[in-house]
Amino acid sequence: MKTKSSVLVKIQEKGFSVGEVVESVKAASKGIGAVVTFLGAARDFSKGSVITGLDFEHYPGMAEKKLIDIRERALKNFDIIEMAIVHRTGKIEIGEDIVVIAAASAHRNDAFMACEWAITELKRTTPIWKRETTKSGEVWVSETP
Amino acid sequence: MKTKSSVLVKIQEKGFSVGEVVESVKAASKGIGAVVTFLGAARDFSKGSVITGLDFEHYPGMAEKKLIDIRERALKNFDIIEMAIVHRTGKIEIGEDIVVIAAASAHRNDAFMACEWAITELKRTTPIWKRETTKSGEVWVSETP
Amino acid sequence: MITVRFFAMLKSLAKTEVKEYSVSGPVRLEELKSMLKKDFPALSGVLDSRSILISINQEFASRDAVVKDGDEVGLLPPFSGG
Amino acid sequence: MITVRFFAMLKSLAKTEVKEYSVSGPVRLEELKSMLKKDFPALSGVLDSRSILISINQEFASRDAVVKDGDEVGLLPPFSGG
Repeated sequence: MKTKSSVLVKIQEKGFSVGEVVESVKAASKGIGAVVTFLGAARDFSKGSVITGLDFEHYPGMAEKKLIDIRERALKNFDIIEMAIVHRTGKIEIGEDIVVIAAASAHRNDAFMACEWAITELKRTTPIWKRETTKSGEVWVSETP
Repeated sequence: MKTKSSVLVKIQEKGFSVGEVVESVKAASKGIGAVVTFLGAARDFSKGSVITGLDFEHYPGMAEKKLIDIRERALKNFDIIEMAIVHRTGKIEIGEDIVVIAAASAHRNDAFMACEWAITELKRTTPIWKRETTKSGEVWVSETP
Repeated sequence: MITVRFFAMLKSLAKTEVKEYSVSGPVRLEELKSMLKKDFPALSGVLDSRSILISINQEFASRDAVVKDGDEVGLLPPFSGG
Repeated sequence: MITVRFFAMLKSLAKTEVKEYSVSGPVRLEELKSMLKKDFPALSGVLDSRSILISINQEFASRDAVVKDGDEVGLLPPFSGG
Protein backbone atom coordinates (compact mmCIF):
# COMPACT_ATOMS: atom_id res chain seq x y z
CA MET A 1 0.00 0.00 0.00
CA LYS A 2 2.77 2.45 0.94
CA THR A 3 4.68 1.80 -2.29
CA LYS A 4 1.53 2.26 -4.32
CA SER A 5 0.61 5.49 -2.57
CA SER A 6 4.02 6.96 -3.23
CA VAL A 7 3.60 6.33 -6.94
CA LEU A 8 -0.03 7.45 -7.21
CA VAL A 9 0.04 10.35 -4.74
CA LYS A 10 2.58 13.10 -5.27
CA ILE A 11 3.40 16.72 -4.51
CA GLN A 12 5.93 18.00 -7.01
CA GLU A 13 7.29 21.20 -8.55
CA LYS A 14 7.35 19.94 -12.11
CA GLY A 15 4.31 19.63 -14.34
CA PHE A 16 2.40 16.37 -14.81
CA SER A 17 0.81 14.65 -17.77
CA VAL A 18 -2.94 14.11 -17.38
CA GLY A 19 -2.68 11.19 -19.80
CA GLU A 20 0.02 9.49 -17.73
CA VAL A 21 -1.96 9.95 -14.50
CA VAL A 22 -5.03 8.41 -16.16
CA GLU A 23 -2.88 5.49 -17.38
CA SER A 24 -1.46 5.00 -13.88
CA VAL A 25 -4.93 4.32 -12.47
CA LYS A 26 -6.11 2.33 -15.50
CA ALA A 27 -3.14 0.00 -15.00
CA ALA A 28 -4.68 -1.25 -11.75
CA SER A 29 -7.29 -3.54 -13.35
CA LYS A 30 -8.90 -4.72 -16.57
CA GLY A 31 -12.20 -4.32 -14.73
CA ILE A 32 -12.04 -0.53 -14.96
CA GLY A 33 -14.87 0.86 -17.09
CA ALA A 34 -14.72 4.52 -16.07
CA VAL A 35 -12.06 7.03 -15.12
CA VAL A 36 -13.23 10.44 -13.93
CA THR A 37 -10.54 13.10 -13.78
CA PHE A 38 -10.55 16.51 -12.14
CA LEU A 39 -7.92 18.93 -13.42
CA GLY A 40 -7.41 22.24 -11.65
CA ALA A 41 -5.75 24.97 -13.72
CA ALA A 42 -4.44 28.47 -13.00
CA ARG A 43 -7.11 31.01 -14.05
CA ASP A 44 -6.30 34.56 -15.06
CA PHE A 45 -9.11 36.02 -12.96
CA SER A 46 -10.30 35.35 -9.42
CA LYS A 47 -12.74 37.18 -7.14
CA GLY A 48 -12.63 40.38 -9.16
CA SER A 49 -8.87 40.56 -9.69
CA VAL A 50 -6.67 39.89 -12.69
CA ILE A 51 -4.13 37.21 -11.74
CA THR A 52 -0.73 37.11 -13.40
CA GLY A 53 0.80 34.15 -11.57
CA LEU A 54 0.47 31.73 -8.67
CA ASP A 55 2.87 30.40 -6.07
CA PHE A 56 1.98 27.38 -3.96
CA GLU A 57 3.46 26.46 -0.60
CA HIS A 58 2.80 23.23 1.28
CA TYR A 59 3.67 21.70 4.62
CA PRO A 60 6.21 19.07 3.54
CA GLY A 61 5.39 15.70 5.05
CA MET A 62 1.97 16.64 6.39
CA ALA A 63 0.53 17.61 2.99
CA GLU A 64 1.67 14.31 1.43
CA LYS A 65 0.23 12.43 4.41
CA LYS A 66 -3.15 14.13 3.98
CA LEU A 67 -3.27 13.26 0.26
CA ILE A 68 -2.39 9.61 0.96
CA ASP A 69 -5.13 9.64 3.58
CA ILE A 70 -7.67 11.01 1.07
CA ARG A 71 -6.80 8.24 -1.41
CA GLU A 72 -7.12 5.54 1.26
CA ARG A 73 -10.44 6.87 2.52
CA ALA A 74 -11.73 7.14 -1.06
CA LEU A 75 -10.81 3.48 -1.70
CA LYS A 76 -12.55 2.50 1.52
CA ASN A 77 -15.73 4.57 1.19
CA PHE A 78 -16.47 4.51 -2.53
CA ASP A 79 -16.76 1.58 -4.93
CA ILE A 80 -13.65 2.58 -6.85
CA ILE A 81 -10.68 0.51 -7.97
CA GLU A 82 -7.89 3.11 -7.88
CA MET A 83 -7.21 6.81 -7.31
CA ALA A 84 -4.26 9.05 -8.12
CA ILE A 85 -3.64 12.58 -6.82
CA VAL A 86 -0.85 14.88 -8.01
CA HIS A 87 -0.54 18.47 -6.75
CA ARG A 88 2.10 20.91 -7.91
CA THR A 89 3.93 23.32 -5.65
CA GLY A 90 6.02 26.43 -6.26
CA LYS A 91 5.49 28.93 -9.06
CA ILE A 92 2.70 28.21 -11.58
CA GLU A 93 1.96 30.30 -14.67
CA ILE A 94 -1.55 31.21 -15.82
CA GLY A 95 -3.03 28.36 -17.87
CA GLU A 96 -0.79 25.74 -16.28
CA ASP A 97 -2.11 22.74 -14.38
CA ILE A 98 -2.22 22.80 -10.58
CA VAL A 99 -3.75 19.52 -9.47
CA VAL A 100 -5.12 16.34 -10.98
CA ILE A 101 -7.27 13.68 -9.33
CA ALA A 102 -8.20 10.53 -11.27
CA ALA A 103 -10.72 8.02 -9.90
CA ALA A 104 -11.19 4.66 -11.64
CA SER A 105 -14.17 2.34 -11.15
CA ALA A 106 -16.24 -0.32 -12.88
CA HIS A 107 -19.27 2.02 -13.19
CA ARG A 108 -19.18 5.74 -13.77
CA ASN A 109 -21.29 6.95 -10.84
CA ASP A 110 -18.75 5.72 -8.32
CA ALA A 111 -15.85 7.46 -10.08
CA PHE A 112 -17.76 10.75 -10.36
CA MET A 113 -18.68 10.69 -6.66
CA ALA A 114 -15.20 9.73 -5.45
CA CYS A 115 -13.44 12.32 -7.63
CA GLU A 116 -15.71 15.16 -6.53
CA TRP A 117 -15.39 14.12 -2.90
CA ALA A 118 -11.60 13.92 -3.13
CA ILE A 119 -11.06 17.43 -4.52
CA THR A 120 -13.43 18.87 -1.90
CA GLU A 121 -11.58 16.96 0.83
CA LEU A 122 -8.21 18.08 -0.55
CA LYS A 123 -9.26 21.73 -0.32
CA ARG A 124 -10.60 21.16 3.19
CA THR A 125 -7.82 19.13 4.81
CA THR A 126 -4.54 19.46 2.95
CA PRO A 127 -2.04 22.08 4.16
CA ILE A 128 -1.37 23.77 0.83
CA TRP A 129 -1.52 27.54 0.35
CA LYS A 130 -1.85 29.63 -2.77
CA ARG A 131 -0.34 33.08 -3.25
CA GLU A 132 -1.75 35.10 -6.14
CA THR A 133 0.19 37.78 -7.96
CA THR A 134 -2.11 40.66 -8.93
CA LYS A 135 -1.51 44.23 -10.09
CA SER A 136 -1.64 45.31 -6.46
CA GLY A 137 1.00 42.80 -5.35
CA GLU A 138 1.16 39.30 -3.94
CA VAL A 139 -1.63 38.03 -1.69
CA TRP A 140 -2.12 34.78 0.20
CA VAL A 141 -5.53 33.34 -0.59
CA SER A 142 -7.91 32.24 2.16
CA GLU A 143 -10.60 30.17 0.50
CA THR A 144 -12.34 29.59 3.83
CA PRO A 145 -11.92 32.78 5.87
CA MET B 1 -19.70 27.09 -34.26
CA LYS B 2 -19.76 24.35 -36.90
CA THR B 3 -16.00 24.45 -37.34
CA LYS B 4 -15.45 24.25 -33.62
CA SER B 5 -17.85 21.35 -33.20
CA SER B 6 -16.10 19.37 -35.89
CA VAL B 7 -12.80 19.74 -34.04
CA LEU B 8 -14.14 19.11 -30.53
CA VAL B 9 -16.76 16.46 -31.34
CA LYS B 10 -15.66 13.35 -33.19
CA ILE B 11 -16.53 9.76 -33.93
CA GLN B 12 -13.43 7.92 -35.09
CA GLU B 13 -11.94 4.43 -35.42
CA LYS B 14 -8.51 5.34 -34.14
CA GLY B 15 -7.64 5.87 -30.50
CA PHE B 16 -7.50 9.29 -28.88
CA SER B 17 -5.19 10.95 -26.39
CA VAL B 18 -6.95 12.03 -23.19
CA GLY B 19 -4.24 14.66 -22.70
CA GLU B 20 -4.85 16.15 -26.15
CA VAL B 21 -8.61 16.26 -25.62
CA VAL B 22 -8.09 18.06 -22.30
CA GLU B 23 -5.73 20.53 -24.02
CA SER B 24 -8.30 21.14 -26.77
CA VAL B 25 -10.85 22.42 -24.25
CA LYS B 26 -8.27 24.26 -22.14
CA ALA B 27 -7.24 26.21 -25.25
CA ALA B 28 -10.64 27.95 -25.26
CA SER B 29 -9.87 30.42 -22.46
CA LYS B 30 -7.40 31.49 -19.77
CA GLY B 31 -10.42 31.74 -17.51
CA ILE B 32 -10.68 27.96 -17.20
CA GLY B 33 -10.05 26.79 -13.64
CA ALA B 34 -11.43 23.26 -13.85
CA VAL B 35 -11.60 20.49 -16.44
CA VAL B 36 -13.61 17.40 -15.56
CA THR B 37 -13.06 14.41 -17.81
CA PHE B 38 -15.02 11.20 -18.17
CA LEU B 39 -13.16 8.34 -19.82
CA GLY B 40 -15.03 5.15 -20.70
CA ALA B 41 -12.87 2.06 -21.12
CA ALA B 42 -13.49 -1.52 -22.28
CA ARG B 43 -13.95 -3.75 -19.21
CA ASP B 44 -13.19 -7.46 -19.22
CA PHE B 45 -16.39 -8.34 -17.38
CA SER B 46 -19.99 -7.22 -17.77
CA LYS B 47 -23.27 -8.47 -16.31
CA GLY B 48 -21.81 -11.82 -15.29
CA SER B 49 -19.90 -12.55 -18.49
CA VAL B 50 -16.21 -12.47 -19.36
CA ILE B 51 -15.73 -10.10 -22.30
CA THR B 52 -12.85 -10.61 -24.72
CA GLY B 53 -13.53 -7.74 -27.11
CA LEU B 54 -15.97 -5.04 -28.23
CA ASP B 55 -17.20 -3.83 -31.58
CA PHE B 56 -19.04 -0.52 -31.91
CA GLU B 57 -21.40 0.45 -34.71
CA HIS B 58 -22.94 3.90 -35.16
CA TYR B 59 -25.43 5.59 -37.45
CA PRO B 60 -23.07 7.75 -39.56
CA GLY B 61 -24.29 11.32 -39.71
CA MET B 62 -26.99 10.99 -37.07
CA ALA B 63 -24.60 9.93 -34.30
CA GLU B 64 -22.29 12.89 -35.00
CA LYS B 65 -25.31 15.21 -35.05
CA LYS B 66 -26.47 13.97 -31.66
CA LEU B 67 -23.01 14.51 -30.13
CA ILE B 68 -22.81 18.05 -31.53
CA ASP B 69 -26.27 18.62 -30.09
CA ILE B 70 -25.14 17.41 -26.64
CA ARG B 71 -22.18 19.81 -26.67
CA GLU B 72 -24.37 22.75 -27.71
CA ARG B 73 -27.01 21.99 -25.08
CA ALA B 74 -24.28 21.60 -22.44
CA LEU B 75 -22.84 25.02 -23.35
CA LYS B 76 -26.32 26.53 -23.15
CA ASN B 77 -27.54 24.88 -19.94
CA PHE B 78 -24.45 24.73 -17.75
CA ASP B 79 -21.97 27.44 -16.78
CA ILE B 80 -19.13 25.84 -18.74
CA ILE B 81 -16.67 27.37 -21.18
CA GLU B 82 -16.02 24.44 -23.51
CA MET B 83 -16.77 20.75 -24.03
CA ALA B 84 -15.19 18.06 -26.19
CA ILE B 85 -16.62 14.60 -26.96
CA VAL B 86 -14.76 11.84 -28.79
CA HIS B 87 -16.27 8.36 -29.26
CA ARG B 88 -14.51 5.49 -30.98
CA THR B 89 -16.19 3.05 -33.35
CA GLY B 90 -15.25 -0.35 -34.72
CA LYS B 91 -13.24 -3.01 -32.87
CA ILE B 92 -11.95 -2.14 -29.40
CA GLU B 93 -9.72 -4.36 -27.27
CA ILE B 94 -10.17 -4.87 -23.53
CA GLY B 95 -8.49 -2.04 -21.61
CA GLU B 96 -8.70 0.36 -24.53
CA ASP B 97 -10.53 3.68 -24.37
CA ILE B 98 -14.05 3.98 -25.82
CA VAL B 99 -15.21 7.52 -25.15
CA VAL B 100 -13.93 10.72 -23.58
CA ILE B 101 -15.91 13.80 -22.54
CA ALA B 102 -14.07 16.86 -21.20
CA ALA B 103 -15.95 19.80 -19.68
CA ALA B 104 -14.10 23.02 -18.85
CA SER B 105 -15.38 25.77 -16.56
CA ALA B 106 -14.26 28.49 -14.20
CA HIS B 107 -15.48 26.61 -11.12
CA ARG B 108 -15.44 22.87 -10.63
CA ASN B 109 -19.10 22.23 -9.79
CA ASP B 110 -20.23 23.32 -13.24
CA ALA B 111 -17.72 21.05 -14.99
CA PHE B 112 -18.67 18.04 -12.85
CA MET B 113 -22.38 18.56 -13.53
CA ALA B 114 -21.99 19.13 -17.27
CA CYS B 115 -19.68 16.15 -17.74
CA GLU B 116 -21.96 13.75 -15.87
CA TRP B 117 -25.01 15.07 -17.73
CA ALA B 118 -23.27 14.71 -21.11
CA ILE B 119 -22.28 11.05 -20.70
CA THR B 120 -25.79 10.19 -19.49
CA GLU B 121 -27.28 12.06 -22.44
CA LEU B 122 -24.85 10.36 -24.84
CA LYS B 123 -25.98 6.93 -23.66
CA ARG B 124 -29.63 7.99 -23.93
CA THR B 125 -29.74 9.76 -27.29
CA THR B 126 -26.80 8.79 -29.50
CA PRO B 127 -27.28 5.98 -32.02
CA ILE B 128 -24.22 3.92 -31.13
CA TRP B 129 -24.36 0.20 -30.43
CA LYS B 130 -21.95 -2.13 -28.69
CA ARG B 131 -21.39 -5.78 -29.55
CA GLU B 132 -19.59 -7.82 -26.90
CA THR B 133 -17.54 -10.90 -27.69
CA THR B 134 -17.95 -13.50 -24.95
CA LYS B 135 -17.16 -17.19 -24.68
CA SER B 136 -20.66 -17.94 -25.96
CA GLY B 137 -20.29 -15.73 -29.04
CA GLU B 138 -21.02 -12.16 -30.05
CA VAL B 139 -24.00 -10.34 -28.57
CA TRP B 140 -25.47 -6.89 -29.17
CA VAL B 141 -25.88 -5.08 -25.88
CA SER B 142 -29.17 -3.43 -24.92
CA GLU B 143 -28.43 -1.18 -21.97
CA THR B 144 -32.06 -0.02 -21.84
CA PRO B 145 -34.20 -3.03 -22.74
CA MET C 1 -37.79 5.82 -52.99
CA ILE C 2 -37.80 5.35 -49.21
CA THR C 3 -34.54 4.00 -47.75
CA VAL C 4 -34.85 1.92 -44.58
CA ARG C 5 -31.65 1.38 -42.61
CA PHE C 6 -31.19 -1.42 -40.08
CA PHE C 7 -28.70 -1.26 -37.19
CA ALA C 8 -27.10 -3.62 -34.68
CA MET C 9 -29.28 -6.68 -33.90
CA LEU C 10 -31.93 -5.53 -36.37
CA LYS C 11 -29.31 -5.64 -39.09
CA SER C 12 -28.33 -9.16 -37.97
CA LEU C 13 -31.98 -10.25 -37.97
CA ALA C 14 -32.77 -8.65 -41.34
CA LYS C 15 -29.50 -9.96 -42.78
CA THR C 16 -29.11 -6.66 -44.64
CA GLU C 17 -28.25 -3.05 -43.89
CA VAL C 18 -30.63 -1.31 -46.24
CA LYS C 19 -34.01 -1.93 -47.92
CA GLU C 20 -35.52 0.46 -50.43
CA TYR C 21 -39.20 0.87 -51.21
CA SER C 22 -40.67 2.69 -54.21
CA VAL C 23 -43.74 4.60 -53.12
CA SER C 24 -46.35 6.46 -55.13
CA GLY C 25 -47.25 8.82 -52.25
CA PRO C 26 -46.76 9.44 -48.51
CA VAL C 27 -46.82 6.31 -46.36
CA ARG C 28 -47.62 6.10 -42.64
CA LEU C 29 -44.92 4.48 -40.49
CA GLU C 30 -47.46 1.78 -39.56
CA GLU C 31 -47.86 0.83 -43.23
CA LEU C 32 -44.08 0.81 -43.72
CA LYS C 33 -43.74 -1.53 -40.76
CA SER C 34 -46.28 -3.92 -42.29
CA MET C 35 -44.25 -4.01 -45.49
CA LEU C 36 -41.08 -4.67 -43.49
CA LYS C 37 -42.68 -7.49 -41.50
CA LYS C 38 -43.74 -9.16 -44.74
CA ASP C 39 -40.28 -8.85 -46.30
CA PHE C 40 -38.37 -9.63 -43.08
CA PRO C 41 -40.43 -12.11 -41.03
CA ALA C 42 -37.59 -12.28 -38.45
CA LEU C 43 -38.33 -8.65 -37.51
CA SER C 44 -42.04 -9.27 -36.79
CA GLY C 45 -41.50 -9.83 -33.09
CA VAL C 46 -39.53 -6.64 -32.46
CA LEU C 47 -40.72 -3.89 -34.80
CA ASP C 48 -43.60 -2.92 -32.53
CA SER C 49 -41.47 -2.97 -29.37
CA ARG C 50 -41.44 0.34 -27.56
CA SER C 51 -37.67 -0.02 -27.14
CA ILE C 52 -37.09 0.29 -30.90
CA LEU C 53 -36.83 3.96 -31.85
CA ILE C 54 -37.44 5.19 -35.37
CA SER C 55 -35.67 8.08 -37.09
CA ILE C 56 -36.74 9.93 -40.24
CA ASN C 57 -33.92 11.79 -41.98
CA GLN C 58 -31.75 11.26 -38.89
CA GLU C 59 -34.16 12.84 -36.41
CA PHE C 60 -36.25 10.88 -33.94
CA ALA C 61 -39.80 10.38 -35.25
CA SER C 62 -43.09 9.68 -33.53
CA ARG C 63 -44.95 6.43 -34.22
CA ASP C 64 -47.69 8.18 -36.22
CA ALA C 65 -45.28 10.01 -38.53
CA VAL C 66 -45.62 9.91 -42.29
CA VAL C 67 -42.76 9.02 -44.64
CA LYS C 68 -42.46 10.33 -48.18
CA ASP C 69 -40.37 9.74 -51.27
CA GLY C 70 -36.68 10.50 -50.65
CA ASP C 71 -36.85 9.97 -46.88
CA GLU C 72 -34.34 7.87 -44.93
CA VAL C 73 -35.86 5.78 -42.14
CA GLY C 74 -33.67 4.34 -39.38
CA LEU C 75 -34.71 1.40 -37.21
CA LEU C 76 -32.80 1.93 -33.97
CA PRO C 77 -32.46 -0.71 -31.25
CA PRO C 78 -31.66 0.47 -27.70
CA PHE C 79 -28.40 2.41 -27.71
CA SER C 80 -25.34 1.10 -25.92
CA GLY C 81 -22.65 3.67 -26.60
CA GLY C 82 -20.41 5.26 -24.01
CA MET D 1 12.89 21.67 22.24
CA ILE D 2 9.54 22.48 20.66
CA THR D 3 9.69 23.51 17.00
CA VAL D 4 6.97 25.89 15.80
CA ARG D 5 6.53 26.19 12.03
CA PHE D 6 4.77 29.12 10.33
CA PHE D 7 3.12 28.92 6.93
CA ALA D 8 1.79 31.26 4.24
CA MET D 9 0.64 34.64 5.60
CA LEU D 10 1.69 33.63 9.14
CA LYS D 11 5.23 33.13 7.85
CA SER D 12 5.08 36.57 6.21
CA LEU D 13 3.79 38.15 9.42
CA ALA D 14 6.32 36.36 11.66
CA LYS D 15 9.10 37.06 9.15
CA THR D 16 10.49 33.59 9.85
CA GLU D 17 9.62 29.98 9.07
CA VAL D 18 10.59 28.38 12.35
CA LYS D 19 10.86 29.26 16.03
CA GLU D 20 12.22 26.89 18.64
CA TYR D 21 11.42 26.89 22.36
CA SER D 22 13.31 25.02 25.06
CA VAL D 23 10.85 23.64 27.58
CA SER D 24 11.38 21.98 30.94
CA GLY D 25 8.09 20.02 30.78
CA PRO D 26 4.78 19.70 28.88
CA VAL D 27 3.24 23.00 27.78
CA ARG D 28 -0.42 23.66 27.00
CA LEU D 29 -1.09 25.11 23.52
CA GLU D 30 -2.56 28.19 25.23
CA GLU D 31 0.76 28.83 26.98
CA LEU D 32 2.70 28.31 23.75
CA LYS D 33 0.45 30.83 22.03
CA SER D 34 1.17 33.40 24.74
CA MET D 35 4.91 32.91 24.21
CA LEU D 36 4.41 33.32 20.44
CA LYS D 37 2.38 36.52 20.84
CA LYS D 38 5.15 37.98 22.99
CA ASP D 39 7.88 37.06 20.50
CA PHE D 40 5.82 37.90 17.39
CA PRO D 41 3.49 40.81 18.19
CA ALA D 42 2.30 40.86 14.57
CA LEU D 43 0.66 37.45 15.16
CA SER D 44 -1.39 38.61 18.18
CA GLY D 45 -4.44 39.45 16.14
CA VAL D 46 -4.71 36.11 14.36
CA LEU D 47 -3.41 33.33 16.64
CA ASP D 48 -6.77 32.97 18.43
CA SER D 49 -8.78 33.05 15.21
CA ARG D 50 -10.89 29.93 14.69
CA SER D 51 -9.70 29.84 11.09
CA ILE D 52 -6.11 29.11 12.12
CA LEU D 53 -5.67 25.35 12.59
CA ILE D 54 -2.88 23.89 14.66
CA SER D 55 -1.03 20.65 14.04
CA ILE D 56 1.15 18.68 16.42
CA ASN D 57 3.60 16.32 14.75
CA GLN D 58 1.73 16.84 11.47
CA GLU D 59 -1.70 15.82 12.80
CA PHE D 60 -4.51 18.27 13.53
CA ALA D 61 -4.63 19.11 17.23
CA SER D 62 -7.41 20.39 19.46
CA ARG D 63 -7.06 23.79 21.16
CA ASP D 64 -6.57 22.22 24.60
CA ALA D 65 -3.77 19.88 23.52
CA VAL D 66 -0.45 19.67 25.36
CA VAL D 67 2.93 19.94 23.63
CA LYS D 68 6.06 18.27 24.88
CA ASP D 69 9.78 18.29 24.22
CA GLY D 70 10.56 17.11 20.67
CA ASP D 71 7.14 18.00 19.24
CA GLU D 72 6.66 19.93 16.01
CA VAL D 73 3.81 22.46 16.06
CA GLY D 74 2.36 23.84 12.82
CA LEU D 75 0.40 27.09 12.62
CA LEU D 76 -1.87 26.62 9.61
CA PRO D 77 -3.82 29.44 7.98
CA PRO D 78 -6.91 28.51 5.90
CA PHE D 79 -5.90 26.14 3.10
CA SER D 80 -6.14 27.18 -0.54
CA GLY D 81 -4.83 24.19 -2.46
CA GLY D 82 -6.52 22.54 -5.40
